[in-house]
Amino acid sequence: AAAAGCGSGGTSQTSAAASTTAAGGDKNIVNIGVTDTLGSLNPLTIDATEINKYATAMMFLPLVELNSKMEFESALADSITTKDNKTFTINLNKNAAWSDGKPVTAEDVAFTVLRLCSPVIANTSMSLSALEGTGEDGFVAKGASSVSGIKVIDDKTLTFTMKQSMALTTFENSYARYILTVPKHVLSSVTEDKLAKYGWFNSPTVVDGPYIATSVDTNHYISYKANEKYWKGAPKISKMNIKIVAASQVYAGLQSGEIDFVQQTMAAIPQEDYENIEKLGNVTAKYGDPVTTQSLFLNTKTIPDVRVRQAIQYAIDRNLLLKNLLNGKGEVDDGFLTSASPYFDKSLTPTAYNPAKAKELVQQANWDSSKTLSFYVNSGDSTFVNGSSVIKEELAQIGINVEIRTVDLATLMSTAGSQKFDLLAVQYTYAPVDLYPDVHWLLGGAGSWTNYSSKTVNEALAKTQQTSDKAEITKQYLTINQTVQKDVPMINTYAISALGAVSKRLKNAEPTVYGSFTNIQNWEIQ
Amino acid sequence: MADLLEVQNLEVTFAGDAEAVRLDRISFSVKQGEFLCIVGESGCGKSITSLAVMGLLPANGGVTDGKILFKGRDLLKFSEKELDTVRGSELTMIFQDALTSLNPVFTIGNQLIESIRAHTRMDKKEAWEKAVSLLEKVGLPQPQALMKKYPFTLSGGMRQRVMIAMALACSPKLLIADEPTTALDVTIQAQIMQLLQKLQKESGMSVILITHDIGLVAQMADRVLVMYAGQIVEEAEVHELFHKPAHPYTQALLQTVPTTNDPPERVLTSIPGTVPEEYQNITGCRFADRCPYAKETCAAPQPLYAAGENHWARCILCAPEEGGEADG
Amino acid sequence: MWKYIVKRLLIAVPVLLGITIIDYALMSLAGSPLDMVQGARVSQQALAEKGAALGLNQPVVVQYLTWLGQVLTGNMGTSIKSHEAVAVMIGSHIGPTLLLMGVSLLISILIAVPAGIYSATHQYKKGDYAVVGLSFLGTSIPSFFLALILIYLFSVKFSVLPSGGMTTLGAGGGVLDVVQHMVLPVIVLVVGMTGTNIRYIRSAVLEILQQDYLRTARAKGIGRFKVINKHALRNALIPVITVFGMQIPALFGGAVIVEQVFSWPGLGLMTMSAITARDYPVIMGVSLVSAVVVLLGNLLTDILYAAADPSIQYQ
Amino acid sequence: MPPQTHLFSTSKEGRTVEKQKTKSAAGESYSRLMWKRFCQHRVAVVSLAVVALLTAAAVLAPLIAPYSPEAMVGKFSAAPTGQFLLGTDQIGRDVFSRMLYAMRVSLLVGAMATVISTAIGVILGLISGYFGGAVDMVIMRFTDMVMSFPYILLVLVAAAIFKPGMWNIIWILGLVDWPGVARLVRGSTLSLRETNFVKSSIVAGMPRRHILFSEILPNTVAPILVYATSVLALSMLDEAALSFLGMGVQPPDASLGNMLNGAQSLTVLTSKPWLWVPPGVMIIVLVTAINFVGDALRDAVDPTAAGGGHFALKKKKALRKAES
Amino acid sequence: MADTPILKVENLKKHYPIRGGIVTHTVNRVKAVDGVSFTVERGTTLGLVGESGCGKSTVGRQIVALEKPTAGHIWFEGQEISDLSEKKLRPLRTQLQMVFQDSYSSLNPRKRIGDILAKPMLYHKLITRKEADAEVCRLLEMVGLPQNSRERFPHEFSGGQRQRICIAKALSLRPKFIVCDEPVSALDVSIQAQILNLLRSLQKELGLSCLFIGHGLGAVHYVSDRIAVMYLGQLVEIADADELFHHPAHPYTQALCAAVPNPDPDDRTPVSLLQGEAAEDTADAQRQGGCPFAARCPYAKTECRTLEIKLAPISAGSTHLTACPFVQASADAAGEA
Ligand SMILES: Nc1ncnc2c1ncn2[C@@H]1O[C@H](COP(=O)(O)OP(=O)(O)OP(=O)(O)O)[C@@H](O)[C@H]1O
Ligand SMILES: Nc1ncnc2c1ncn2[C@@H]1O[C@H](COP(=O)(O)OP(=O)(O)OP(=O)(O)O)[C@@H](O)[C@H]1O
Ligand SMILES: [Mg+2]
Ligand SMILES: [Mg+2]
Repeated sequence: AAAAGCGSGGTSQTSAAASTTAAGGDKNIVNIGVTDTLGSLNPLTIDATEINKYATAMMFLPLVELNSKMEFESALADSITTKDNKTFTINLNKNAAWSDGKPVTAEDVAFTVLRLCSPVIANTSMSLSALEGTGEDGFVAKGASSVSGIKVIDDKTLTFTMKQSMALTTFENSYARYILTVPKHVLSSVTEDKLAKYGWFNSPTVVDGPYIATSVDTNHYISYKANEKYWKGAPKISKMNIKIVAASQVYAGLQSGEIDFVQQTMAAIPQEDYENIEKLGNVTAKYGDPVTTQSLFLNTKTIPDVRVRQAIQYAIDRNLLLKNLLNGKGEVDDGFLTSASPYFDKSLTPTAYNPAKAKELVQQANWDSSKTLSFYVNSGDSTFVNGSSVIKEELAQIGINVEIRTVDLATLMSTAGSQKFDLLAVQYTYAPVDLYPDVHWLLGGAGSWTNYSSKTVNEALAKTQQTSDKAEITKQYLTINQTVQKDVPMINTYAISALGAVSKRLKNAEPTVYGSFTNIQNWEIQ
Repeated sequence: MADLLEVQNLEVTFAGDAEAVRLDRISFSVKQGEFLCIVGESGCGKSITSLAVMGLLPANGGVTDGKILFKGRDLLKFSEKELDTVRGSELTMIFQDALTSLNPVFTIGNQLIESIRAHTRMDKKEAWEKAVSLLEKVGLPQPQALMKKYPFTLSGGMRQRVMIAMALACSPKLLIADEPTTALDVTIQAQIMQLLQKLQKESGMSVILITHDIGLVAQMADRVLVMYAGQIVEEAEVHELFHKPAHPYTQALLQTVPTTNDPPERVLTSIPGTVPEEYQNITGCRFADRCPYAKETCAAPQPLYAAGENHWARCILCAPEEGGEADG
Repeated sequence: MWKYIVKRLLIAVPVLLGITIIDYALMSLAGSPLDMVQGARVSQQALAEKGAALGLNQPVVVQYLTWLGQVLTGNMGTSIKSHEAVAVMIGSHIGPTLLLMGVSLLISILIAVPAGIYSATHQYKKGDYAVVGLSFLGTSIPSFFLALILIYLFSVKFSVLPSGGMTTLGAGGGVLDVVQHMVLPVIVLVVGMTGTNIRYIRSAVLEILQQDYLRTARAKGIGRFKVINKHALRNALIPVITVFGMQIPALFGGAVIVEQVFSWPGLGLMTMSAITARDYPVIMGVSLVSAVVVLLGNLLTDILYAAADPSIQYQ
Repeated sequence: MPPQTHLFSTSKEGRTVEKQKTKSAAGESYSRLMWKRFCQHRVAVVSLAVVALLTAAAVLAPLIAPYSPEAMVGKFSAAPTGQFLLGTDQIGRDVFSRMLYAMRVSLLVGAMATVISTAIGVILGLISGYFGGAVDMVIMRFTDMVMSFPYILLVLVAAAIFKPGMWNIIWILGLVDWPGVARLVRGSTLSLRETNFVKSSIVAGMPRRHILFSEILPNTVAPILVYATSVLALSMLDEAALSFLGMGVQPPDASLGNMLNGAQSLTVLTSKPWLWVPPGVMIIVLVTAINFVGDALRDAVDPTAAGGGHFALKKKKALRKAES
Repeated sequence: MADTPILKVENLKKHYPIRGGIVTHTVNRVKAVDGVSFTVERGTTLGLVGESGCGKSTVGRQIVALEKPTAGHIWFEGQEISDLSEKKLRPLRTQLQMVFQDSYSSLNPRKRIGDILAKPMLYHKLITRKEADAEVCRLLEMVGLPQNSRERFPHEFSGGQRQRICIAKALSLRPKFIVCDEPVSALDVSIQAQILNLLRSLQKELGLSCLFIGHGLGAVHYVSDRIAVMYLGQLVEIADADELFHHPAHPYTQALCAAVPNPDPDDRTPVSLLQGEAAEDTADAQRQGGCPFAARCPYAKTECRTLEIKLAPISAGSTHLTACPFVQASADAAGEA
């Protein structure tokens, strides 16, 4: 089978090239394949999805961006500093300029933040409620002309002041990465109620990023042309497309040359195809850092006995899942961290598979074996749908009955939010550099997904926000993970090393979990 | 008069739920200008005979033996193409149900012209005029307007007359009319029968009229075939048949018809029982089990015996050696 | 005839209303669009305010009436997810869907009519069995599966056709380009539809072949060709129109899977993602438009019907 | 009233009736006749045998299947061997055993969905056709509405309201497929309402429920049966489509649809055929066979369809030969 | 009691609406039956003839209350039945029965003869379950069918046998009045005679009263005491059976009698034909009022199209009624002379 895979890869490489030319294709076009749909290209209605962020950031740069080494790299801002973990000073790049030649100024950033806080636009995903001057809902008063937490110091400098202390990485990761500055001089005349649905963003006239969208279909594709005036240098590739395709088609697209670039977090290639994509002659496959985990949440309200939760953790042979379902491309950890995170501490050994122990715990807890736990799984994640069957079997071994319910992601999310589950698994990416918001949200006591709350965890979490010392933060997260390992409100089933791929005709492009596109202007076709 | 049509030993077989010989070696002939009537009960094979002559048997049926000589040529040996040169021109047919026999989506004119042009070299205009004159000939009012109408706008009688006009389009030598008036009122029936008679007289064509109605036979026929259960049981000239019916079935048939002149005390003779459905399995006389004169010898196959001049009957009572006579 | 059309349109109004009411009721049971927005950085207060702004805190009846009022003024609302006007979204996606389905339907009928007629006129012969067998086979292959096989063969193995999309992005497009992209999805749809169509047409023609008027036509001696191709075919037009009419709803909603597999920029995928995002305005908009198209399709069928069958009068 | 004397000779009557009796004894009852006609379609008979065989295999799955369908008994994604006749799936379950159980689920889904939609359709169709007027109008408009619903919306909503699972799918398909049946039954009822036996029941003063369920309903059974076969076949395909959209039968239960859906990757397609060929072939075979059965059933039920032509032609040729 | 006719029909009308328009409403009416009056005396049979579509069956259907009349009255044994509710009608239902033309569709093909016959009797509690079998056998014997017919299905019988079953079914409820709507038209001549004989004997033996609707004039004559002739929804003539055929008074009746082919090959006198088609003129005739037959009548005068037409005795005191005023007048004149 392997030989056959190679052979077909080889033949298709030549013919793929032929078909590209046959279709009259401009060779200077690059197609990025993604498998998720887009919300919009409006930075002011930005939501939490990766595709939305990256697609928009092609045109409107964030303040900073993570690079492939998980360090923050300047985008618009040269630097972000804080002295008290409360006030953050941002220095914009001196050369940063809009495509119409006007410089990008602190006013632009302040304007953008003001609009992000607008109750009229009502962006709920990008809540700025931590920012001084906003309400609990993260909005300023209707018609406000400034946010008190934002101070424009000069043309290229401004400060953000927070209500409470916040770690610099949290600020950078949750805010600086997601505030995509828009041109005030173009948009200040547009009223707020029009701004959310402003069609201009689908083919903007003024951008500060490397590409300009020319046509958009949020469910199918985005076409860009190069911003010749890009202040970091004109992109070498004149046309760029983001193509939204079915997951099963990524492999076909790569092989036929219809897709040139696949980034790990924007496309979910079916696990089965990994091996074959690696074998393709025309693309380079690259596994990303294991940032995305298959997190299994346990509802501590419906499974209150910690022994049962522990038993579940013992009963699942995670290495078996990793080896067989992921072909070993990933890792097994406990808690929220993976080796991709700078705060990862190797000293925490993952709970080992121990069905005997699990059985014992179940017995100790006097578990009622006639009870059936509901286990919600994302129907779109075919790998874990299989994995869930394995888990069901393993739990049955220790006397816990589970009923699997596969639902679409939206239903899964609303089930999670309403805590109408006993077990629920979903792929969850904890930003390796800043886990605070997610952990805070997931273990935030009654009403959080897990209904779990622990003093130790809460204290440790708070401490992470008061320092910028890496060692200190690492220590606090270790505490959290140890507690989680013991109390088991969630199980990290496995962390996935997702596959990305890039066509061999592309130079300077490399699919990485973070920072794939920071140098997009340097991508080149050989 | 020469025989225009001569049917010899025609056998028709159907396949289906039950394999069945529905026509059992029928022989008869039609002379030039003759008016032949075929009578018999429902299901005895009258329509099958006419369809076989036309080469229009349903898909699951076929002629399995015999000859159909039309003007001396065996129609059974004709290919479908050759048949088409005869059908509709020299040999035409009117069907029982005029309601369903006209194509509902074409105008009367269209269907008439099609018939005309299928066998002549007329151009459209000539054909149109010919069609109009045909409609006139069959006594339909306002033929020009009628040409543009669709069949469903016409009454049953009018439709039947259109059918006749269509059949007459190419001056046929032989017209087969299969119960053309069964679905119509007596008053309309009378109109159509007079029309048929008139046209026959004018053109000298031969007509085969298939009917249930003894009254019609008496009024129209020159010669009569009586069919029963897939066989011809009696054949005679019309006066001969009505005055000296030889076959018990024919006798009964003539007795069963109530008329408006019947005296109140008249009691109809009814033939008990029904026509056997799977009659092909009966070896002997097929009427025997309903026949008041049935005897043992009826179980043997019966040929047609001569019962008079040009008068034949398939009954052992007419057999010469028996010499027996119908005593009823 | 105009009177008839007006009358039919008037009858369609309550049906449309009914459809939208039931749609709305069903949808409100499916959950709130805001459930999907939940996340670590989301403020609950902001969500509540957004809910209020969208009117989600009001009784369903009120929400429905508000929506209806909007629609009556020609405003179908804005998508909750993409903030685009629903009318614009539908407008830009309906074309590709209609193109794909229209072409498939057309090809399917072009295949099914002769195949059905052939099959009917050769009833119970080998050719008939072959046609019927193939048509059953066609209907029985799950479309996503066939799609995958076709992509493997034509895009991956032989690299002759693109595996998805409607145009080569950024390459200017052109008719030929669209045609190339259409081939595979059209094949999948045609294979699925044609089987059913052939069966309908076959049985319709079989029935017509038994009609007395065909016997009359044969008795005229006009030849088998004319009998079949004029008399039978003209009458078969009526059932063909019925088949056509029956497929109109499918024309609209039936291609979700095919559109998804082939990333066809049509309504299917858009509706699908609107549904998963519980994007009410879009779902309602699509439902409304699809209901309108279905009802118009029915009307069109009836008009064609009357055109084909002179005995049907507009009443 | 004393028994009457008659004008007919009873002895002769008796003779005819004797014949009638032998005829009916020879197997001419309606169902026998239908069966006979059905048997003339050889493909259909073979199809029926196939369906019966597969159904039996599905029903007897617990006895036939070598392994439990949910047990992970072998290596993951291993090719067929003597031990695992059709290989193992992505998590080491026996594909053959799973396929047997999958057929069970798929057939059950098809059958139950058909039962539900038929029941709804029959009742609405009967009421609509018999009472006519406003009732008919309302029901038919409602039918129109259901027919023009976006199918996927219904499915998703149902998935949100009910627990996902097999019964959910059965209900969804059942609730979506009935309009066809309703129209069919309505049509038959409309014409049956005008038949003399219904009229004579009215004249005899029989109650309405008798007329609806005892006079009209039995006469619509045959067309319903024919229609039901196509619904059965379609439901199985619909279940597969739902599986594709992730709303099918829930794992670890297997259905043909979700087994096939599990093979939704080009890699599986090209290098692990044992994962898709068995369910794929099975679904095609089942659907095709059921369709063939339905088609033959239609020919057998419909007296206007010329029965057994193929057979007939052969016989005719043989007859011709015998003659010459 | 003895002198109340078993059935009296007065000015019976049935207009069927033709629906249309944008908002569906009645745009026109078919006057299927338009003012028909007659009586049927106890123990007698009234024949009803006329061309197809003239409204004969509609009259029959209204008598057995399958349809409500648009106007007019029907008295059954002195009781008005035309406006009874279905509930009040039910006990009367058994007394008024109908035999339909098409015997095949008159029997539910999915039920055994035994069931078909027994069910209504059981429902009306005329018999108990135990008696059912015996009663069914008795009925079958009465119409000349063997007892084993009980277990068979309708399609196993020939047309004539089926018609007998229909008659047995009608008789099973012990009716006093039977409407026979062309019971023999669909049958073969030889079978027709069987059924006609059966009907006649049953009439005599059971003292049944009958409305016999028929096409075949001979058959109607054979079973009827009196005969009514109908044309386009109206009665044009009514008289004793022999009288009607021997002395047809109305021009339409005359044409009808003349059109019947005479089963005597020696007597081939061409009949004078009626012109035109009734169906075409229906609408016109009904719109204009006057004599419905005027358009086709060879003797029509201008006043025929406007005159109010009424059935009247052909001569004073005669039981022969006709609707043609000129015939009435001439007969009167002849009578006086
Ligand atoms: N297509 C067919 N398949 C099988 N049997 C047939 C077919 N057509 C006719 N028959 C049988 O052939 C016999 C003769 O039929 P035919 O139509 O000739 O009768 P007929 O004398 O014309 O009767 P009618 O007076 O009712 O028209 C009947 O018993 C009939 O059942
Ligand atoms: N339900 C109905 N709706 C509309 N018109 C009807 C209806 N029933 C009968 N008619 C019309 O009423 C007229 C009389 O019909 P009816 O059936 O009483 O005639 P008939 O004398 O019994 O004819 P036939 O001899 O053909 O049975 C016909 O023109 C018919 O078209
Ligand atoms: Mg016939
Ligand atoms: Mg009638």
